[in-house]
Amino acid sequence: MFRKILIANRGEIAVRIERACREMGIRSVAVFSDADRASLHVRLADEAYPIGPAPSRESYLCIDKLMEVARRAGCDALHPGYGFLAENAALARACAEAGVTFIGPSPEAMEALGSKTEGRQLARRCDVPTVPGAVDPIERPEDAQLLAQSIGYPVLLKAVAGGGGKGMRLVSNAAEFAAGWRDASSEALNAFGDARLYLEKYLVQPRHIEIQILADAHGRVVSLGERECSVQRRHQKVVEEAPSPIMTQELRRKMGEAAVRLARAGRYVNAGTVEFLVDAGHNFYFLEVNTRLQVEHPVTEQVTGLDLVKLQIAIAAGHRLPFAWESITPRGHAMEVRLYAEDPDNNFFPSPGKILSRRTPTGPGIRLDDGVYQGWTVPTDYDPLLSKLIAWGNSREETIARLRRALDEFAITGIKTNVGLFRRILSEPAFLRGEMHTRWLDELLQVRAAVRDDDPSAVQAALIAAALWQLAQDGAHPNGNGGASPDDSSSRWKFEGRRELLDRMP
Amino acid sequence: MFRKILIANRGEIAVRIERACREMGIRSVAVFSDADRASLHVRLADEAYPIGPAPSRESYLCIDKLMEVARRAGCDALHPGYGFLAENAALARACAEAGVTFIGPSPEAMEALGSKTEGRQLARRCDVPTVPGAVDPIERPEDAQLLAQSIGYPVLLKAVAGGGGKGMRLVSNAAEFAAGWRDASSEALNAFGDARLYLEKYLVQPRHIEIQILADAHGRVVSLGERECSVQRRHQKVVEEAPSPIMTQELRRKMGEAAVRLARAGRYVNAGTVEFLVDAGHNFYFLEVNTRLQVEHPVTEQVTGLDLVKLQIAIAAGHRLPFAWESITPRGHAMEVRLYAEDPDNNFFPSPGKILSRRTPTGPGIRLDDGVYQGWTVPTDYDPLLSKLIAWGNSREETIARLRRALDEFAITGIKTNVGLFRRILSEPAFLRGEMHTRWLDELLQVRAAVRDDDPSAVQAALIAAALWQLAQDGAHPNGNGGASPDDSSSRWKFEGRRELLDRMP
Amino acid sequence: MKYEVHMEGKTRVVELERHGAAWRISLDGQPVAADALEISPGVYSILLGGRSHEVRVMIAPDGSLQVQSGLYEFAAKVVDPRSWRGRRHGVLEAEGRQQILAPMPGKVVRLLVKVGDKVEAGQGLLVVEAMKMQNEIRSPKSGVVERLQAKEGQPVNAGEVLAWVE
Amino acid sequence: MKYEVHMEGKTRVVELERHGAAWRISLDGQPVAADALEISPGVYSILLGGRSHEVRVMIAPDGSLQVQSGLYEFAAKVVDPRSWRGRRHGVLEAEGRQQILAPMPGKVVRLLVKVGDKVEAGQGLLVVEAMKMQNEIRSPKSGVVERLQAKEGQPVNAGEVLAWVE
Repeated sequence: MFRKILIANRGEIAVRIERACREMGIRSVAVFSDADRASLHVRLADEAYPIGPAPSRESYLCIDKLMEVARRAGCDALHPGYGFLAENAALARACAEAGVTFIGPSPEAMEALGSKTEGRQLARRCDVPTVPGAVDPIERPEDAQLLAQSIGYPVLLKAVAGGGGKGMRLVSNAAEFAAGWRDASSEALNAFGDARLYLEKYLVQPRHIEIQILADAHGRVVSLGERECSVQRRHQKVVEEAPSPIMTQELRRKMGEAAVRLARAGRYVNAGTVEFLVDAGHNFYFLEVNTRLQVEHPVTEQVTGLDLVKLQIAIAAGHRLPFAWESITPRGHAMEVRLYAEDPDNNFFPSPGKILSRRTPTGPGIRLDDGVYQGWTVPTDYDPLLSKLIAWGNSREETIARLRRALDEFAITGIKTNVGLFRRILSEPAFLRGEMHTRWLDELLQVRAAVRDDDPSAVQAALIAAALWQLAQDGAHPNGNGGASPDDSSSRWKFEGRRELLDRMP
Repeated sequence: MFRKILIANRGEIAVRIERACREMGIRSVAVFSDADRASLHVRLADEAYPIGPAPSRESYLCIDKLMEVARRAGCDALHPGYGFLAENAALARACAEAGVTFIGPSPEAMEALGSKTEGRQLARRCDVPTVPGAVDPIERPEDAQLLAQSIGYPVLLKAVAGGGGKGMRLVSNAAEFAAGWRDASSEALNAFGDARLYLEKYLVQPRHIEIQILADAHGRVVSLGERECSVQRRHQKVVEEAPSPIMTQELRRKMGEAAVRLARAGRYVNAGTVEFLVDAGHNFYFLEVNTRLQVEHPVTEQVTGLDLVKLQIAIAAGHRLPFAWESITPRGHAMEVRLYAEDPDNNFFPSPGKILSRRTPTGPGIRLDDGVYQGWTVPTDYDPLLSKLIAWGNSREETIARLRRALDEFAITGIKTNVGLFRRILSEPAFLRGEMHTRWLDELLQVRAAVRDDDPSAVQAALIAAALWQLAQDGAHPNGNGGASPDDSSSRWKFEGRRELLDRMP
Repeated sequence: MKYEVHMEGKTRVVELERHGAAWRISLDGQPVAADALEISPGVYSILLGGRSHEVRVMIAPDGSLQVQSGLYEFAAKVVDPRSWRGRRHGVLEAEGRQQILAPMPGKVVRLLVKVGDKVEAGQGLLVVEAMKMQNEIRSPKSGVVERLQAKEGQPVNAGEVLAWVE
Repeated sequence: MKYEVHMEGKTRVVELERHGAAWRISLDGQPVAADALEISPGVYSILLGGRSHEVRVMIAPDGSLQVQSGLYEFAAKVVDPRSWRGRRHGVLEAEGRQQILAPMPGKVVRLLVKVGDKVEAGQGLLVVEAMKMQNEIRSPKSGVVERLQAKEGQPVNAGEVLAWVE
């Protein structure tokens, strides 16, 4: 087993990997940019090294700096997390050259499956159905527009190097094409350093359902079942769950077999995800392979009981997947929401800043994969994902009830978060019936949220708190309330203040 | 289903019950003493009402005050939690009179099974083996001492009304008898308002293993399997786990059947626990029935996937237990540690006070049933249980690794906790082999902990932090370090300070 | 102590008066059964006739108060009617002419209009990039772009004025 | 700034010197590669040659510092050798005569000895009840009970002197 793992990432996923390392008795080595010195992943690591200025192109995306830290700290393996360089074959190659085990697939498998165009070619060769569209990156926007015309609008423009909804644009008609192409390619360049795009047909109300696979270095490839990720805003997943509300044994078997077939064809090793679109007739179309851990991996962990990060590490160390795992049966239901520093009431603008106060939910059925803490300043330089909140229950209904309970307990000041969005989604009748598709949330957000019932008690409490807050700002003592002498007039207020003083005394 | 439940308790268990209520769409009503106005269970409840001064005999133990709140707030049910009045038949009777459903067994079942002496009589009648000793409370210490002589030392003195190790004393020989009797009865009087004691033979190196049962009002009684609670300090459980490391299918079946037999004989309804001692030959002896929810119930929840509090509420509302639950099979392994405000380095003295800073663990396999928060002052008036930390894993080994990881992440200042004790227990070879008995921990604590390996780096960090802390206390700027001008000499220190100021600006 | 609190389009008078071991609180002259406790700076536990509320108060970038009361969120302004301090709370009362403020720190990457352009309510004025996302800033009203403070490539702070629409 | 830190029976000199954007820190005159950051009051993140340490500092009831460094816990005293402030840290240096302090707030429920009694190290002196538990306070040394400050039924605060053993 490895002795020391370099974690080439930041935020909640770096913390997640550090925890797996600690549980396995492996030392974890964090890296941090100047904006991340105080970040949770630095505090919880065994070792931590600076790798440059805040912009990720000068720090987290610098392969040479990462390899220098690996060498200096004596790491024998590297985990890339997701995002940043997780699907970059050059990093995997640099690791191989430096004698550091890359925890993920080989660079060849990454290229054969991870590239959206090559992945689709491979899928066609091994009888996995695909969505109509281009297979290769398209150089000239004019050619792309011609193709769009021939397969028919709407079409989806996608970054060849992309993921997570970045560098992706839906184009509904020819008039929108030029602007969509410009925005998508500039976003792709910024996010991945690669402006190339391809396009495909946009299906009507499809579901996004993906299959988690695990493959060891000894030829065993297993499916751990599906995740339903249809609730998306601008192609970015915001709620994920397992099992899918529409899943049948038959469909799960067929999708699992297709995913395993594709992984075998690409000589894939380690954890990966095969993404599909599924239409109302239970037809599924291959979308792409994510050759890495997914943001939403906890959903699979909660229903299978497996620890995917530990399994990734074990596979990279050459361990065999035990035969029994092929027959894993999911138990209960799990659902994840991604807590972002963004303002749902203001067009989901990012909301970086200092977290002034925070209360996080705990208790039965609740898991928090946390990346932040009270007092920490969310930097402007990175993705605004703060933490992931995951609920488990015996049924989908119990899981949703627990998640709503946890969201009710969650409170934060100093920054805005999208918690209110989840409260809304989790009370939508269509969502409760499991009737979602990839455009469902974007359509929902066109409709103003129903005006909440007026709660006069909550309004009164708010008024009183605002006045008390102002009183505290004005400082010192309320004046002009004649009557009681200082001795017998000790308000609970002042009483508390005094008790605090006493508490602080040695 | 109920509309509003009064929670006649405080601390983590009140919070636990509030969460179940919220997930079921039932309003929760908290009560609080003067010492608990700022407690977490008040903040998280839907409603909260004061019930008097800090001493529990003037607040949480006042049946009339509880019934007054139930009436005033319009509660249709009452959950007693554990401790306080949870096993007090008078509260169950008062509820019945007021038309409020008591979430627990009937007063008659409570008396038939809950009283240690009557429980043992019933056990003998239905062929459940018991430990040799007195069946009735013993009025005069002289009689008790004669009985002790006849069954042979060591003997255990126990409070008739007791639980949780309070009012309990081990007496090793005749010379210790008088002091043990005095301490046990005075503690019993203080804790339960009832000084009466009984005694029983103390088995050599027995294990404490208990069976969780659920019984509905329609005659179905099921066993949810065992919990191993042998790690105890002064008869107080400190680590609990499921399954038991020594359990076999055969023993689990036999103990489960005995527990169900006893519950049926006592016409028991709702959740209850039958405690046994188990010797090296897998013989088991009935100890007592806890006619309530146990502190350690989360361990069973984690391996069965069931929510015991919700099931308690459903049973009290007259729902039937589905037949399928009789065949529940535990999955994986769960372990709980009880975090107390006490100082293990100083004879486990309670350590109330203000929680100045706190970091709690999160992430995969970790559940925290929390009862406190940073900034809260742990009062001196109640049991020092702060929170319960529960880990789940695929195997006992993974569960222990996760629990150790979580304990490593846990940090608190302002009060002392017993976290260090758990770190020690979880690294003891005998514990790792699963070889515990009820006196194992007390014996371990006779031996000084092995001197830790010196970690020069941690020592250096401590020295630096102490100096930085002093510098901050001395206030202002370091002086006498000539050279750099104010402008280019901004230390990271000052830089952080300035950033904070900026963050606070609108 | 008496305060005027402007919230949700209404103005209410909150009176806080010490009385023995607690506050005596009234709203618009009506006493309310409230027990208020500061949990930590800006976090209040308020029991109102038994109902347990947790309220969080903080200053928004525009100087108003943001008040979270349970699942509700309000914008509020507080004025002490006996003092002149209230004056500083008057900034929001601009009417026809609208300031366009940067909602978060970031960089202006594209201007979509120029001074003198007619714009519709909801029309994009400029694009700010922050946290790897490009975010279009839209006009809150129909009108004419009076001034454009922002330039392409310029970093901006939260609350900074980007433009005026008249 | 130079401090003497007494910890674990040793005295070390810690020197903190601003240097550009960071601290230059030396221990006993030897520079160390340390990057220190205050996370919140009393909580420090310290990177020492790459090792990531989290250290929490607080004042113990006896006036000394309690320092948690990862899983380790130390008692420390800090003295600024250039000032007289160090003097106030001298309280712990009593030798033969031992003060018996209340380790937590509670109530004295029983005295087990009286003034003039001979006691063994580890012998119970009195019983304090706190948080529903009766806790025996034991003598740290063999000797004679010189004074008994505590009375039965008396509430005591943490750090309060209960007795002296000479």
